[in-house]
Formats: sequence, C-alpha cells, structure tokens
Amino acid sequence: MGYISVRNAHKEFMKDGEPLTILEDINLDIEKGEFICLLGPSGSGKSTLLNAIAGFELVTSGSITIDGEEVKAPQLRYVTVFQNYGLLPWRTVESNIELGLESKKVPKEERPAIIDKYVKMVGLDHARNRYPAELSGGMQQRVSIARALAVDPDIIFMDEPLGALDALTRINLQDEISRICREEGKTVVFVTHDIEEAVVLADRVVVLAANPGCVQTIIPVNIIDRTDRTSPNFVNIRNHIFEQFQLAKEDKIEFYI
Amino acid sequence: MGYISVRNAHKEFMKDGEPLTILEDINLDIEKGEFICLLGPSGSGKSTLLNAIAGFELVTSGSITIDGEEVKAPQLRYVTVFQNYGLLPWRTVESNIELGLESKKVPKEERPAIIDKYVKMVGLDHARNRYPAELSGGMQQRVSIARALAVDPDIIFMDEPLGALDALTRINLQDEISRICREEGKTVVFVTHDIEEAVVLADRVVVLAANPGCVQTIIPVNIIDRTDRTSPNFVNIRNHIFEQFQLAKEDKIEFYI
Amino acid sequence: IAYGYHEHHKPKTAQELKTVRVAYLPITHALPVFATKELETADGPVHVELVKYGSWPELMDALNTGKVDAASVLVELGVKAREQGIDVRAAALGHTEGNIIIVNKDINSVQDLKGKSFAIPHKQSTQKVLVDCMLEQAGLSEKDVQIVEMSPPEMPSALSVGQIAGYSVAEPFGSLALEMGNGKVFEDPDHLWHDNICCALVFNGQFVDEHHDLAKAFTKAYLDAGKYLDEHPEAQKEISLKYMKFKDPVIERSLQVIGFRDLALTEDRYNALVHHMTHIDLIKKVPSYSEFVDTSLLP
Amino acid sequence: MKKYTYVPGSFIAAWLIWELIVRLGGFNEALFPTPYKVLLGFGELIGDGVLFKDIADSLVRFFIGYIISVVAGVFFGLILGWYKGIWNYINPIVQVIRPISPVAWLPFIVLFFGIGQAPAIVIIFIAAFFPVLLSTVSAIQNIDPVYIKVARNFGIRQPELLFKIVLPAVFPGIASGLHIALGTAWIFLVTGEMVGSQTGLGFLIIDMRNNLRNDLLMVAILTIGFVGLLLDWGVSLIEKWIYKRWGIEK
Amino acid sequence: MKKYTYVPGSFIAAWLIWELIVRLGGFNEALFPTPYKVLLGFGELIGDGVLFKDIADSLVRFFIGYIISVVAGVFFGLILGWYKGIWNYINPIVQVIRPISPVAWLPFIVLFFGIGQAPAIVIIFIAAFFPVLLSTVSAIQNIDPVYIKVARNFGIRQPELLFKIVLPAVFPGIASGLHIALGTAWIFLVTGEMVGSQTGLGFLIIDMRNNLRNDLLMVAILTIGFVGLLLDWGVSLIEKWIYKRWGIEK
Ligand SMILES: Nc1ncnc2c1ncn2[C@@H]1O[C@H](COP(=O)(O)OP(=O)(O)OP(=O)(O)O)[C@@H](O)[C@H]1O
Ligand SMILES: Nc1ncnc2c1ncn2[C@@H]1O[C@H](COP(=O)(O)OP(=O)(O)OP(=O)(O)O)[C@@H](O)[C@H]1O
Ligand SMILES: [Mg+2]
Ligand SMILES: [Mg+2]
Repeated sequence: MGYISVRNAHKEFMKDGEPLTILEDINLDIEKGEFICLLGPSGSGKSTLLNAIAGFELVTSGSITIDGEEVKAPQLRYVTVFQNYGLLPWRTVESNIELGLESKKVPKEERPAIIDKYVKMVGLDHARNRYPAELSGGMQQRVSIARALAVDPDIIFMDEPLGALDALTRINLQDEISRICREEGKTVVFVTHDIEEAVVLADRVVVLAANPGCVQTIIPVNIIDRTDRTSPNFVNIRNHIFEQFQLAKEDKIEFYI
Repeated sequence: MGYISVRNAHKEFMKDGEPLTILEDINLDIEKGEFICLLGPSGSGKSTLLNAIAGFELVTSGSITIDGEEVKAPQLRYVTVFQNYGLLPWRTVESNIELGLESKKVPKEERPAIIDKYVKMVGLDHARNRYPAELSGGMQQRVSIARALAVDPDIIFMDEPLGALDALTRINLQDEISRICREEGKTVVFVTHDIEEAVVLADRVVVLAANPGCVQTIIPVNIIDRTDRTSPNFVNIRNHIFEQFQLAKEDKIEFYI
Repeated sequence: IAYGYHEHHKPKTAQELKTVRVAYLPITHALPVFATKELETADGPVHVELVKYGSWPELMDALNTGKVDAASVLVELGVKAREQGIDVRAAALGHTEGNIIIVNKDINSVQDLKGKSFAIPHKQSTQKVLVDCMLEQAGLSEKDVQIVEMSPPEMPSALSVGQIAGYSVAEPFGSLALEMGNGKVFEDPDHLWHDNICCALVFNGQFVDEHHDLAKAFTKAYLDAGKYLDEHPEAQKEISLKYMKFKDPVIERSLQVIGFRDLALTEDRYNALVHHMTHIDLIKKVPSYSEFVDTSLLP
Repeated sequence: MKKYTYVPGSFIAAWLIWELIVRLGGFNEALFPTPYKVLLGFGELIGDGVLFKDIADSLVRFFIGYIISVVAGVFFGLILGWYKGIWNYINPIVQVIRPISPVAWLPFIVLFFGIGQAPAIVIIFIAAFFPVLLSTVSAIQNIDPVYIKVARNFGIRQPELLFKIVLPAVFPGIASGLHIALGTAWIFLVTGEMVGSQTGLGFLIIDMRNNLRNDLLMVAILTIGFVGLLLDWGVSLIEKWIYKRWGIEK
Repeated sequence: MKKYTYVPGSFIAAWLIWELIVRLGGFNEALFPTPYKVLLGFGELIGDGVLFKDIADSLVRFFIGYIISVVAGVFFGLILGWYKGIWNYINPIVQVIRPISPVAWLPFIVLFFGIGQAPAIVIIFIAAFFPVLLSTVSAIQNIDPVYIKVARNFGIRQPELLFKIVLPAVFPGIASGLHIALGTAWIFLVTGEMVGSQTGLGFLIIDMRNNLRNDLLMVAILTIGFVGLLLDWGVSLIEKWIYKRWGIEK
C-alpha cells in the first residue's frame, strides 16, 4: 500500500435527479516524494479525483488513505493550489503567504523569515507588497505556490494550475514547479490536460479515460534533464502518451468538443 | 511583392500620455493560399499586427497592401475569426452563419444551400438550430469558422482562435482547420503562442520577438502528414522553433511572467 | 423603540410637567393655537409646544397615537376617529366661518360647474360638506361634478391653469388665489350651512384622562386666546405673520372672513355637523355629543 | 417542492409575529389592526369590488408611465450612449436630477400636466426614466467591442448596425435596467397616487387613512406588496430568459 | 480637463432651456420661477442660514437612518446568507415588503416610533435596509467557493472564517449594495421629511409649498439634487477603491 492509496474509489453526482457515475473503480498508489500527473480529457473526472484525495469532496464508495489514515476533510498538511489561484485579493503577496502560517500558529516573529524564503524562491521579492490584482496571472500562480509551500506541507495538490496562462509563461512555470517541488521533496499530485506538461513534470503520468472516469494506463517518465523538451527521450515519452491519448480520443470524439 | 505585403510597418500606442512603440519595422510577404502562423510571446504585438493587416487598426507608418491595394478598413473579402468567437448570442448557429451572406446580398433562396454546406463541413449539422450559449467552446469556434468560410473570403485571419479550449479539443480543431483551409485554398494568417499548434498548421511560422514587436525569424514547415504529431520531421521542426523561442525567452525573462 | 423608552423614563422638569404638545397646520384656522402660545407666560399653568404638520392625515396619525396631546384639526376628522373607536375628544372650536369657495372667473352659477373638477382638501372636512350642500341645492350631485382631493397649496395653481373649476378650502388658500388675481369668491358658506363649524381643538383621550387638569388649563388658555383675538383684531395679523409666511395682503384678506368670537362646540352645532356628515355618508355610526365633546374640560 | 413549504411557512411565521405584536403591544385595534381584521378587510374590499378596481387602475397608470419611460429611456439612452460627446454634456444634469425624489416636483407636475391620471403617471415616469436611461447608456458604452468588430468585418452599416448588432447586444443590459426601473416605479406609484389621484392603490391608502380605517390601510399596503412581487416575478422571468439565451451567467 | 468644460457647459445649457420654458410658457412667475429668481432664492436661504441648517439636519437624520440600516442589513444579511435554511423562510416576506413604498407605513411608524426625528429616520432606514440586506445575502450566497475551499484547506474556522475570509470576500458585493441603498435612501429622505418632520430639506419643500414660494421650493429641490450627487460621489470613490483593490472589473 502506497503513501497515498486509492482503493476501488467510486464517485457519483446527482444530475437532473439521477445518479451519474463520474469515477469508476479507481485504484492508485502514490509513493512519498513522487510527482504524479493526472492527465485526461475534459470531464474525465480529474478534478473530482483530486478533490477526493485532498478531502474536499469524499468518494461515494471505496477508500482513500494518506499515510494509512482515511481522508475525511482537507488538512493543512496537504495543501491544494487552485487553477484560479485562490488568492485573497484583499491581502498583499506577503500576507497571502502568511495565511497558512496563521492557522499553523507559527509565532509572529518567525513568520517573516519563512515568508522571505518562499517569496524569493518564486522570484517575487520585488512584488511582495503588491496586491493580487496588480499581478499578472503567472505571478499570481507563483504566490499561490509560495503560499502552499510556506506551510511546509507533506503533499501538494494542483488542479490545472497553469491552465489559464499563455504558452511561454507556462513553460517557465513548469520548469520552476518541477525544480522547487523536487528540491523540497514534496509529494505532488498535479492535474493537467496537456501532454507535454505531464511529461515535463511527472514521475508517473496517470492517464484517465472519460465516461465514466477510469484509469486507462499509468506511464512512468524517466528523464534526466527535464528542462530540455527536445531530447529524444522526452519526445519518445510524449509520443507514447500521445498515442494513448488518441486512443481515448478515437472512440468518443463527440464528447470532447 | 507578395499577395499580402507588409512594408516597414510601425505601430505606436499612447500609454500614460506617451507614445509606445509596439511594432517596429515589420516586413512580411505572404503568398496567395499560404497558411502563415504568427508566433510570439505575450505582448509581442501579434494581435496588433493581425489587426493592422485585417484593417481594424491601421499602422502608424509603413504600408500594408493586399492584392496591391492599401488596407484601409476591414472588408468582407478578408474575414477575421476571433479568440472569443465573436458569435452573436441572439442568433442560432444557422443564423450566425447567415450573417455575412446578408451583407453580401446573397439572395434568400441561395442561402440555405451555402449554410448547409458549411454547417456540415464543421460537423455541426445536429446543432444548427441551437444558440451559442448552448454550445461548448469548441463548437462555438467551429461556428465562427463556418461563418467566416460562408462568405467565401480570400483571406481568413485568426487571432488565437483555440486559446480558450482544452488540449484535446484544440488538437481536434487544429486538424480540422488545417484540413478545411487547405481544401478551400484560403490564405490564412493565424496568431498563436503555442509552438506545436504553429507547426501543425503553418506553411511558414513567423516568430515575433517582443519589446518592441519585431520579426525574429521566419521558419518554413514542410510536413506531409500534418495530423501525425509524432513524426520525426514534425518533432524536428518543433524543436527548432522551440530553440528560437527559448532565445526570445532567455533575455527578457521578467517580461513574460 | 429604545429612544422612545428613554424619553418616557427621564425624570421630568417642571416645564415638561406642564407641557402640552399641540399639532397644527399652518393655516388661519389654527390662529387660536398660535395665540395661546403667544400669550403664554413662564409662570402660567401650561407650556405649549407646537408641532407643525404638512397635511391632515399626518397630523391625525400623531393625535390618534397620542404622540401629540392635542391638535387643531378638522372637526369631521375628530368625529370620524371617534366613530372608529379612537379615543379623541373635542373641547372647543377653532374659529367660526373662515371657509371660502373660489371659482374660476367664467363660472357664474353652480350649473356651470357641470362636467368640471372641483377641489377640496380632504374628504372628512367642512369644505366637502359645503360643496355637497352647494351641489344639492342646485339640484346636482357628485356625479355631475368631479370632486377631487388636492393639497391646498396646489389649488391656486391648478385653478390658474384651468385644471379645476373651483375649490373650497381653509384660509388663507382662498385669499391667495384672489390675491394672485385668479378666481373669484362664489357661494357664501353660511348660506349653504348656517353657522357651519370647521376646525376644533381635539385632545387625545388618554392625555385627558391622565392629565385632566392640564388639559383643562390648556382649554382655558385656548379659549382666552380666542377671546383675545376677537378683542384685538390687530393682533390677529401680527400673530398670523409670525406663524405663516404669506404676504401681508393675503393674510389681511383672509382675516376678514374668519371669526373667533364664539368658540363653543354646542350640542346644536354638533348635531348639525353630524346631520350633514351622515347625510353625505361620511359616517355611519354617530358618536353621541357627550362621547365626542368633553364638557368637563370647559371652564 | 421548495415553494410548497417555504412560502406558507414564511407567511405563517409572519402572521404569528404580527399577532404577538398586537397581543403584547396592547394597541387600540383601530390604530393597529389584527391579522384577522385585515383578512376581513380583504374580504370587504374584494367583496365590494374596490380592491380589484383599484388594482386595475393602478396597473393601467403604472404601465402607461412605465412604458413611456422605457421607450423614452431606451431611445435617448441609445442616442446618448452612442454619441458620447453629447452624453458628456447631459450627464451632469442627469446626475443632479436623479437623486431628487419624484414627489418633490409635484407642484410643477400639477402645473404642467394637470390633475387626474397625469401626476401619478408622470411620477412613475420620472421614477423609471433614470434607471432605464442610465442602464441603456452604460450598456451601449460597454458593448463588447468584438460585436462592433464583427459588424465592421461583415460590412454591416447603419441602420442595420443598430437593429442587427447594437440593439440585441445591449438587450441584456437594458433588461436589467428595466427590472430595476420596474421596482423603483412601483414603489413610487403609491406616492404618485397618494397625491392628486382619485383611484388606485395609492389613493386607497390615502382614502383609508382619511377614513381612519387602519385595517383597510393594511390591506392596501399588503396588496401593493403582492402586486409588486408579481410584477417583479414577471420581469425576472423575461430577464432570465434573455440572460440564458445570451449566455450570460448571473 | 474634462470636467472644466462638461459641467459648466451642461449647466449653462440647462439654464438656457429653463429660461426658454419660462419665456415661451408664459407661466405666472409665482408658479414657475425663473432661474434668476431661484438664484436670488439661493441667496435668500443661504443668507438667513435656513439652507445650511436644513442641509445639516437632513444629513444628520440621513446618516443615522442609513448607518442603522447598513449595520442591521449587513448583520442580518450575513446571518441569513450563511444559513440558507432560514433565509428561505424569510425571503418571501422580504419580497412582499420590499415593493411597498416606505411612506405607506407612516401611520404605523408614528404609532411605533412617535413623531419628531423618528419617522424620517425610520423611512430612510426602511428605504436603505432592503438593498443592503439583499445585496449582502446575495454576496454571501455567491461567494467564490474557492475562498471557502482555501479556508478549509488552511484550517481556518469560525470566527476567523468570518473575519478573515467571508467578510472581506463579500465586501465588494456589500459595497455596491451600500451604493444603491444610499441613492434610494436619499430619495426617500425627502418623502420622509415631508411628513412629520419639522426641519430638513424635505420639510423645506413642504414648507415652501405651503407658503407657495415656488422659487424657494426649486432651491430646495436643486439642493437635494446637489447634495445627493455629492453623497453619491463619495460612495463611488470608496466603491471604486474597493473594486480596484479586489481586482474586480466594472
Ligand atoms: N458538483 C457536481 N455535480 C454534478 N456533476 C459534477 C459535479 N462536479 C463535476 N461534475 C461532473 O463530473 C464530470 C467530471 O468533472 P471533473 O471536473 O472532475 O472533470 P475534469 O476531468 O476535471 O474536467 P476538466 O478538464 O474540464 O476540468 C463532469 O461531467 C462534470 O459535469
Ligand atoms: N489599444 C491599445 N492601447 C494601448 N496599448 C495597447 C493597445 N493594444 C495593445 N496594446 C499594447 O501593445 C502590446 C502588444 O499587444 P498585442 O495585443 O498586440 O500583443 P499580443 O502579442 O497579441 O499578446 P497576447 O499573446 O497577450 O495576445 C501590449 O503591450 C499591449 O499592452
Ligand atoms: Mg477539472
Ligand atoms: Mg493577442
């Protein structure tokens, strides 16, 4: 049994008064320190699965455990980074990063040093007193990542954190996330629908198929220089996933549109 | 001199009371029937250049001609497909497609046949009486493309038409756009910041650098099967452009974030 | 509510103990109230606090709920309240005569009013009774003339632009129109209803019960003031100008048609009133004289 | 399902609180009526036809005033929103007039429009005009530029531009203005009819006050509330439909 | 730059139109005053101190009523918005009461709150209460769920949840409610003071009407417009600041 362990997880939602199965019989084990990408077409239940593991919305049946403990509610040890950043617009960059420290009851005098470390880590030293509305999307997402890291969580969940950014900003942030999370030795579950992103980031890519959501295949990624997106190894894995993805695509074409 | 010919184009905007150069000395020739992608980081003036060629906002100095004629205003012969689709939400799919036919004074009895052709071409036969709000983003963009094609324009301009769609829908639509535009023999100018997209679509990729926007390089793409994104040829060109792009990225890192 | 509660439980000063809150409208009819206030002395038995209102309904709200202790109000409204079971009691009249019927210059007989609009300030009013009498005597009814309720300040302008053919109103709004050169005096109200009564001093019943002596003292001061007015015509104008911002000639003209000599609300007068009120359907249940007029307040 | 329990539950609760106030307050019944007396009052006013006649009169007046203001507001709003130059000169005046209660103008309304139906209609007009005008102007000024671009691209010129593009594009903005205006106008109907009108719900209020019938006064007040609510439902249905069709999230 | 030409231009145009109406209409000056007489009227009322005293009285009353309604509206709005179960039962009552003009309640207001300052304050309160209440409830119910998720994730519980997350998150929604409420309340101030108040701008209107001083009446009306405009400017500055800080496009 892994550090994070999903066993026979089912999830149903009520839709127009009828139950609709969104996740069917998901089984997944994630080791400590692993970087996992959940990849799948829209509606394949990636977010639903992530929310279930993070404790926001529990599964209908089956079990999810982290470190042997049943997941029942979100916890400060497992922090989520949201697609729309989830920053509090009434707080400055610093003060957003401080949010988790307040609940963690970190003494006031220790906070500046922690904030300082992470503000610098995401390269926002010059913007520490600005408000989210004054930042670009990429900068906001950095703040969000810094806020998550600041509470020194065991696991970081990310739900398409780069979905709203333009291609180049994405590339930069992918590299940064990959670097920081590995340096800090975090366990990461990262949702995306972008194949290349998954290859750059993941130790293992979990490909979900839709309707209902289920694990289609799990592909390990062994790349040494993750910043080089043109290496033959990178391209090979990308192509392999691409084919897997095409499979999912072929038989359900109307669905994705 | 090409079919579309941009000569020493400059564009300035007033920003906080001071003129700011957005495009500097752009020179570009596009042949009839060519599919051109404008690729560049955010803020490099891709949209500005496209708008200038399409006649929405004229350049400050320099000249832009199409078919030997100076561009002064948008024309029905050169149709633009917008990122947010620009559909009229109060009209059904059919009626949106009809929009251009009305101005073109196509007789009422001829219109159904034309609409029918393009509705089928973009695979929306089953949704022809629906309203845009009832369609997914991908379907809306198809309508927008059908509307553009219906007036049988000489040139189609597209400004990040797939920017808001998820990865798989994008892939499908890229293939469709590539197929349709080539079948119909249209000249296309397509703005994107996604490298792969540019490779899939373009006959030539024009890479713009930012600050101020200028043409960094123009890369021809010679691929036979454009739907195969894993062929060595495809990957080579992608890698080549990627390197060009990195160049632009390296020296101006703060700018993109 | 907390505010009201506070008000009630503050210890009262000597002046507060003898204060009577009297509501009025700024019209000539309320002159005795103004005079009472003017004649008040610091060591007298009552202290008058005047509360000005813009219209009868608002004034009645305050009187009915006991937020003011007394008011100079249309006697019909008092009777109506009494009919509804609201404890209000009259003590004396405010004036005699003092109403005026004005019509446009092209109206020469009541018949000319047919098909036109005619304004009164309030349904429960002497003015309404007078108009109905006038129509009845001419063989007309409310079907022939459209009776409209209108706030008095609007009447002169409505008349001048021809939207109404005439109006019956408390002074000085009749004189105002005359002074502006619009309209002319029409019927004499006394011919329509001999010895008609209009405004009266009406108390809130609870106040009378709880502060009978004070109410009585105020009634006396009020009647004295009436007498004073009657005896000092020059004071009438002076006091009027102080409480109403109309121009001299308007006030002068209006004082010519009002009397303050006999302010007693006698049983005869009351019976005539309720007779008229029942006749034109203003009330159904007639309060008896003793119910409405509290003679114990009279000196 | 929902409404079957919420609405009755709500009204029963209100009834109980009302009863409680009456019992504990110890007010004279003529001054503060019990719910039961008000129910009888409804019976009385419905029985003699007064209530429905007044509702009908009010509604007629209301719709005349409201529709005139909608037509005028949208018309001027379109012009002023389109020609920003003119609007810049009109705007200061509008901003000064807008905070003034429509009733304040009454003496002048009587002078210009006479008595009878007119004052109430004019007051409703004034009350509804500014919300409609301002929302139309702002809808035009905030029209999504992509629509204008599409129009230019597809060679759509005036007057087609107006009817094919601008009007439909500002429709949702105007609709929400109409919704606000409806509420405001209905609130001022009472005030409008309280002065210089001889029928209608506002007059009923005045009449019942003049007759010191506080039970019937309460009937009139509640009727105004209910009818206002129904009107509001009506417009919001229309508004929702437009929003859905136009794909606007709300 | 803008305001230096627009505002004076606008007022000069209004002046001219007004003059024109006076000249062409041929009204009795006592009924419809000329701009010049109104200007003199301003002088008169400023000279004897009446105008500023009335403005001050109105403002005091206005702010008391407004602030009470803001406090009460936000307080109940927060509770009712959070506990949707209760709101479902309260909502129908609110919807019935909301379309009723605050003035209609007057007889009952006098009964419960007495005379003097109270009725005007209560009327302002009623006018402002519902916009504040409804916008607070809707702000709470439409709070971006991501904030709640963040709070849950970072272990923020009541009462911190309220002060750290909910209140700031609904702030812009409440602010726009306060803005609307301010406008509505100011409009009803006049009506409130026209009945049962002895001072203030609304009373000035009634007093000048009763004295047939239509020139001074116009002074009172315009003053209400100007003061209302200033108040509106004040709130919109605050609102804009909040919107900017919260990053809301408007
Ligand atoms: N609260 C909910 N109630 C009902 N259905 C829901 C709910 N949340 C999600 N769904 C449905 O579950 C399915 C999967 O949703 P989910 O958001 O997990 O997909 P996803 O893979 O994250 O897609 P995307 O890439 O678009 O984010 C969708 O069809 C969605 O409509
Ligand atoms: N109307 C305008 N007024 C002032 N500045 C403008 C205007 N339009 C664009 N700009 C500026 O011109 C620059 C280039 O804008 P443009 O939209 O052409 O970039 P782009 O390459 O299309 O970027 P993106 O990928 O984000 O769409 C930007 O810095 C932008 O701020
Ligand atoms: Mg998702
Ligand atoms: Mg662009």
